[in-house]
Amino acid sequence: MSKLKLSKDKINEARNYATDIAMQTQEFIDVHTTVTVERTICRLLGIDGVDEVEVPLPNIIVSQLQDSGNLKHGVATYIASVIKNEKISIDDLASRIMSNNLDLNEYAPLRKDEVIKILQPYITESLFKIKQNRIFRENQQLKYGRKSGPLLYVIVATGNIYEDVVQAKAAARAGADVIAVIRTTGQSLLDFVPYGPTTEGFGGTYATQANFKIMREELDAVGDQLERYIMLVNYASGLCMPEIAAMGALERLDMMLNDSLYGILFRDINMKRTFVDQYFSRVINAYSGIIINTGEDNYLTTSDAVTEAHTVLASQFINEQFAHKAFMKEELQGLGHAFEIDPTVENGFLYEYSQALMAREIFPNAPLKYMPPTKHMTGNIFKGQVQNALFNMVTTATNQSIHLLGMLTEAVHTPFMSDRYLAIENARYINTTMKDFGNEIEFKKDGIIVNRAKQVLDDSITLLEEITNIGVFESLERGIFAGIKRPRNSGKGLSGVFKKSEHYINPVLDQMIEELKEEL
Amino acid sequence: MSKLKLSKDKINEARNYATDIAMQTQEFIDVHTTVTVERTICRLLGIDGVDEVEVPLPNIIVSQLQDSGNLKHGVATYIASVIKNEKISIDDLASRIMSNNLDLNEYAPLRKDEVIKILQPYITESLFKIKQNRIFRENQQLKYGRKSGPLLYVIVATGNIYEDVVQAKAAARAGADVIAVIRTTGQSLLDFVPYGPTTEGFGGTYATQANFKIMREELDAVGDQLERYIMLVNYASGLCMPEIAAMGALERLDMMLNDSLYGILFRDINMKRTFVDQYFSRVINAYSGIIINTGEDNYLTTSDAVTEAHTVLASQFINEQFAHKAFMKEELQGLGHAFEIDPTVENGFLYEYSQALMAREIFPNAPLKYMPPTKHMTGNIFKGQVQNALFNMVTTATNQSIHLLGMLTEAVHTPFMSDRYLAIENARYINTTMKDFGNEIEFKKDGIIVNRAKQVLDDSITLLEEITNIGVFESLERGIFAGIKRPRNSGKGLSGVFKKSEHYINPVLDQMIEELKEEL
Amino acid sequence: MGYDMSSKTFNKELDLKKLKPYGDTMNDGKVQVSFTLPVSNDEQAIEAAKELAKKMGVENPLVAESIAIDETFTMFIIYGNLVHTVNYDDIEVIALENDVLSKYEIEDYIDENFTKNIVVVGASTGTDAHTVGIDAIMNMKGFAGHYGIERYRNIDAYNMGSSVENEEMIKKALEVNADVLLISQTVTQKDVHIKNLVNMIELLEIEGLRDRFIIIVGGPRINHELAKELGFDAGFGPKKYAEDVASFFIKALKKD
Amino acid sequence: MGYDMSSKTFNKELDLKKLKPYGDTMNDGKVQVSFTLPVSNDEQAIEAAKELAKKMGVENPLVAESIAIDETFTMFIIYGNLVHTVNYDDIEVIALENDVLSKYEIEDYIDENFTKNIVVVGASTGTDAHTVGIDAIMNMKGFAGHYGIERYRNIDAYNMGSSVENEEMIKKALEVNADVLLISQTVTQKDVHIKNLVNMIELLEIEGLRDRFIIIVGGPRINHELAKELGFDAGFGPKKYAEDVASFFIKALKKD
Ligand code: B12
Ligand code: B12
Ligand SMILES: Cc1ncc(COP(=O)(O)O)c(C=O)c1O
Ligand SMILES: Cc1ncc(COP(=O)(O)O)c(C=O)c1O
Repeated sequence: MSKLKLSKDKINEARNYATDIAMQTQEFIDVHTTVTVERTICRLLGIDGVDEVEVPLPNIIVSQLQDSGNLKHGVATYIASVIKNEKISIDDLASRIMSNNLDLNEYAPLRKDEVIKILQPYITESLFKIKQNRIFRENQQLKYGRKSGPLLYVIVATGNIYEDVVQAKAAARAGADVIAVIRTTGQSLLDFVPYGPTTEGFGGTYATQANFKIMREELDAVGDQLERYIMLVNYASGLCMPEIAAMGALERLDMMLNDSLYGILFRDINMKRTFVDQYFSRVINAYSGIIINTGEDNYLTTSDAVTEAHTVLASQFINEQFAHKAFMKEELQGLGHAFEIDPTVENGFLYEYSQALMAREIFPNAPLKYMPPTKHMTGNIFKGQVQNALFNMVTTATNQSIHLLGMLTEAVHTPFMSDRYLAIENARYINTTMKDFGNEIEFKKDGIIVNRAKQVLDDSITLLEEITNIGVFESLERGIFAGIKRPRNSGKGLSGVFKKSEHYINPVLDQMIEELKEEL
Repeated sequence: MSKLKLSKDKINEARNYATDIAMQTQEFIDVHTTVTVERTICRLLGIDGVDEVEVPLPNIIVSQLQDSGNLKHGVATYIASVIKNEKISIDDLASRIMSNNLDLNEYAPLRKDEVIKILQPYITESLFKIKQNRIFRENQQLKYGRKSGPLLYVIVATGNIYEDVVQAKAAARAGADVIAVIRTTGQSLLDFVPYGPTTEGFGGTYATQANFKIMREELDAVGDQLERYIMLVNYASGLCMPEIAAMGALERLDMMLNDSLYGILFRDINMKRTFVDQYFSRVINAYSGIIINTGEDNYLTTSDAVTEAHTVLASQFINEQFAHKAFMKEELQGLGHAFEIDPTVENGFLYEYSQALMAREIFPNAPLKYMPPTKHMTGNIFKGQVQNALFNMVTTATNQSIHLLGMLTEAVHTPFMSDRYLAIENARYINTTMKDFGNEIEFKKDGIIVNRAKQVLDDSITLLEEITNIGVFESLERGIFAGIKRPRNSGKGLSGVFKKSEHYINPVLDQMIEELKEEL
Repeated sequence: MGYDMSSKTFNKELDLKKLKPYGDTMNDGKVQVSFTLPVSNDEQAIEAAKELAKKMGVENPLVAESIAIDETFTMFIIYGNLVHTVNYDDIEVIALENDVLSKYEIEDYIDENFTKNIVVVGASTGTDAHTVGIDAIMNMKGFAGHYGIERYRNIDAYNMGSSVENEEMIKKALEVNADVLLISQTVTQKDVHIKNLVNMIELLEIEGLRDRFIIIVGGPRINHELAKELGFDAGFGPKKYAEDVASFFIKALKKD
Repeated sequence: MGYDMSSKTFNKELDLKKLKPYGDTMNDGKVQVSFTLPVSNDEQAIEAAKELAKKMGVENPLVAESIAIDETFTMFIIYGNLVHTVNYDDIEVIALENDVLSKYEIEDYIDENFTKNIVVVGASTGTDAHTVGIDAIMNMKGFAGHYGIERYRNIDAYNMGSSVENEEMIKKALEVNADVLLISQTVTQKDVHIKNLVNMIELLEIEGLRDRFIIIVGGPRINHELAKELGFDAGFGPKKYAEDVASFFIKALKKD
């Protein structure tokens, strides 16, 4: 029953527009591939490692094909061809690449069924590993039980994976359910994934498979101590979306930030590139049972949270359909939004409450990701505690799923261990003392809260209709989200996008989809 | 309309018991007087000042009669007799007392009508002054407008009246509406009122008429600057209730802590003494348009706020009837309660909300005084900010009238200027961002909040019935409030209670009552 | 301000001889400071605040916020790196070694080791009117989910309440033949608690009664070291409950 | 702890040569400090925290709370009296003298003093991707109730957005014949903003363009003194709006 008395018809109307928008975009996606998509295939076939100058093997392989204009056929067919012709294993192939002894361009593409046959063992191995991870996660969650209220989510960001571990374990012991390792500034613009354990990052720690593994093991250990399954998060969005998604799948991450719109708007990544990348990355996330986190919250750091609230909702509708296209269940769609209204706005709290509850009602099965105040946080840490408290209240009362904890020092520095502790304490206190508050209350008919939700929904429909008419590409060019305009042929990574040839095949994607379809 | 769906019949039932209880007590009050009641009469006839060893003249006069066993006739008749026989003014009388040249016992009591006639000019002068103060206050409030939401109330407690002024003005500029000057520890147990401006107190500043005047003038000045009327508070409760009430009336205080039950339970003042004192003090407060603040909040610092909530409500009912007996309008009955539930209690916030709203609904016209968390405040000032934030939310959402601001340093020290600023900031933020929240929400039928209020009301009825049956005196002996037992013939100040003779007259009280009756 | 991007060149090993505050990296020395200066909120004031922070040993002080709390009063919130260290190994404190049992274990222990019930007298003494602390320890209902010793099957507890004079308490203790005295002190202004506690021990010594009882003091500002210094058998601070003190006194009584 | 009951014997006169923190009495020196130590929460840790506070010059340190934030990490919240003072009169800072006009006054001023519209180019420069600050100053809709300069009748404003290279900005400025450049810098890690700002001035000087524009920088960690040092005409920090900067540049242009 809707507390906000939202019209089902209107919700359906919005959803239909969004479906249309996603479909239009998918038409583009389906006929394109990118360098990182191809590198992901390499990785999921078991190719990993870097050469002496730290260039990852998947990059070397894909560059060969890219340079010669052959990437349009996809990397899979060439790898299969090498294996067939040379009668070697993938590992051998990798060593030859490493010693600069192999040019894939010299091998003729194969027929699709042949490619599949040859690569099947490698694919099976990877996918088996991923499925094992998924089962392990599910078993742990069964064993320790799933938490009912919002999951307490905190970040660590020391730049050093080993120091991150210290922080993460302290946070878990203090009550955190989810640990996100913030990525070093700029990584999202790297067109490769760094390798190995790292100890020097800028405002965050490099996302590498080794770092994922280190943190995963430590969180499993502390989780067993605490008899809770501690979730691990990292970032897919950026120029390597599907590669990082694959790494997350292999190392049993539990959530990944995954949003092409974020990359386009806030990192100036080319939209064609990242739409294509996002699709594969979401299929991988879906296949691995990893919850995605979308980035609508960021809009409100640039635009006004009162007047632009409907853009968040519209984007959530679109992201939902993008996720559906990637065969992702609602239970994995961590749509983002945020508590970012200026504290001096009269009744601002009511608008926040309304927006959060609206998201909850419109996406009842989605593990909504709710972000704390950041833009209006100041160096006044004492006031910051209160801003975070109000945010925590809305979170618990509207039953958000993923509760990103606000730090009293948001405007000062990356969290100290004590800042994180105080944030967890703040949230736990409110979750306890207000446990059933959300269930207890109802809203005045035609009151501020009810009307606000209605208005935001109406506005989002108008916007979605417009986007449907002009398409996502055009919409982004016009600056519809967060007031940021992005031309379709500018931005980072455009040169890594290719139209697929008719021989193109991505056997990993195909198999994942096949299995996912069965599940749905 | 009751959001809590409280039964009107039950509320009436409770109120009827309380009326009965107050009536029983009033029977005792009406036939007794006390040393401070008589000293108050002196003060309101214009007798002030201290002798060379700092003993106030009213004390000297009353002691003369007390020592000789004549106090039962009241001081008024003796003063009138002196004036008549010596043909001197009150001022002359005062100087003769000062120079130890007068024994009131030597003058025979007069007939009541004669007493009134002789003292009328003096009474008129005092009451005129008090009425002028009341009119001035009303005019200022008309001029600057009355605030609609809760009044922000903070304390100052430096011990030095001049430093208090600095703090008070800073608080007013930061947004405080009400300033309470905390009294030095132990003053409530002094059986006299100190004299003159003071600069050394213990944990507070002496309540003296001079200090009242100094603060009043400064607050008027800053109020004119800010175009707000800044209210001033001090404490009547204690061994000098009516005297301090009279001083407050003369110096235009706007609120006074006034509660005999507080004195009995938390200061071990004898119940007979303070019931009698309270009555006169409340008549004076009523006459001066001063809002009283009762002390039910204190119960929860000793008893558990979850299990003993009904004792607060029961006491509020009794205090309401005590106030009515003193001809006090509801608009002046600042009944007290508090936010004191342990932060670790699941759904504690819901109980707080319920209790606060219940008080609001049961006493719709009373300027309820709502106290912040104190007992569960710790040295963790960051958590303290959150505790205070939740308290502020309940305050604004349930529209409490007098909003005592919680200090993040409650468990650490008397407020620094900065602590007070942060408290005001906290409250203002919440009052703005949640402005209409209380109006917006309704409660689930038979939910936790609704049921809690019903339960507390039911329990308070049971308690009030018991008190009605055994009487207030017996109830206090049994430890019904805050678990504290007080025998009726122990405690401070009992020796200052006297049964009135048939000649007894208190012409000031009589005239105030006469005028108050006309008003009602 | 912001995500910490400076490379961390200091030694990141924990060295207890040079213990330093910890922000997010060992030995980073991070501290937070706040204070108010009686001047207006402007550039000069901010500079003055930084100067003061430096005098405190805070390097690279960052004034995260300066707030005008009145026309000529400004509050500062500052972060920075402390240069000072402390030699942790050199710090000696007298801490109470106390193996805390549960209520049931305590009752069993009494059954096994004593032939009669343990008699305990408690009070908030001197002018102190705070009773919640002593009640927490003694009352039937207890506190924060810990039953008070009144509920212990084989302990006889007498709670005298607030503002109890030392003499009065001793009288009562003799009267009921107490084994243990529990004293609570909350008000610490002007060290009134110290005076009061010293007086209690003196009184007992004068009358030759010091060794007759286990004498324990507790309260929000009490710790074991202080208690021992003043001549008590033990001292208990915040977050201590009936089990803690009972575990201590049953074993202390046994030793006697 | 608690209501302050100590009699205050220190000098209570404000002496700017010996400026001290203020709690509730002039010169009481009250400060609040918090930090974490990488040790377990016990008596020894509390003592260590007090020692450190004393080294900071905090007398009578009171550990209001010690919190176990992990097994071997403890956070302390401390109050006490600072012994240090600072000579306020000796502190010199370069502050901007700016008589702030309203939007309408600024428009009138331009009408009266200039024959053409004022041309302003703004950007968040270097690698900085934060635009909210420069938007607050420039955008039509403004910020916190203050319209941005785009809305000013006789100002032509060009907002280039984020991550704008210095060269690019200069090019644009010449292209539109700008009078004023507005630069925003938010990211200050590793002093990246300093490097970037210095580079801008160097570029302008090399091309002999420094005096052609009024050049202003703003951002959360910018102040006027820093801006002047780096060779800018003015610097604006938090809580500054379009009026502030426009009031400044119209007068600066007039003087030219
Ligand atoms: C919103 C935001 C973002 C958004 C920015 C969106 C956008 N288009 O601007 C996003 C999410 C993209 C983002 C990204 C990053 N951010 Co950011 N972000 C913030 C946040 C939350 C708010 C900033 C803000 O908008 N303030 C509101 C505006 C109005 O204030 P203002 O900029 O101070 O502007 C006022 C004045 O300064 C002045 N002013 C400003 N400019 C100018 C110019 C002139 C000429 C004049 C006259 C005046 C003037 O007037 C304005 C109005 O009064 C802050 C945290 C915080 N609460 O401060 C972090 C913060 C600024 N970000 C930070 C960081 C580190 C990052 C990242 C590096 C994170 C990462 N690891 O990847 C990236 C940066 C990428 C890059 N290369 O720049 C740090 C900065 C640390 C530092 N000082 O170096 C902060 C403090 C967060 C933190 N706790 O660490 N961020
Ligand atoms: C409730 C309260 C009151 C109530 C007391 C009611 C009552 N019957 O107890 C009332 C309103 C009457 C009151 C009055 C005053 N109070 Co008072 N009060 C408080 C308050 C809010 C809570 C104290 C409390 O109950 N804590 C809960 C209990 C469970 O904690 P606890 O006492 O620490 O007990 C635990 C441990 O310490 C230990 N323990 C305690 N005793 C013992 C004994 C033994 C043997 C053992 C083993 C353990 C043990 O076990 C307990 C459970 O873990 C505090 C502020 C705060 N939040 O701390 C101020 C506070 C204690 N009061 C204070 C003051 C100053 C006063 C007054 C002087 C105010 C005035 N100006 O008049 C008067 C004192 C009158 C007097 N002569 O004592 C100051 C004390 C300052 C100081 N350190 O000297 C405080 C800190 C408030 C402040 N911010 O200034 N107060
Ligand atoms: C969806 C999404 N992806 C990624 C990021 C972080 O990306 P980057 O590493 O580029 O800062 C964010 C940050 O807010 C995000 O919301
Ligand atoms: C009703 C009432 N009167 C008086 C006081 C203060 O009295 P004293 O000065 O005795 O501390 C209080 C304090 O809480 C109170 O609630």
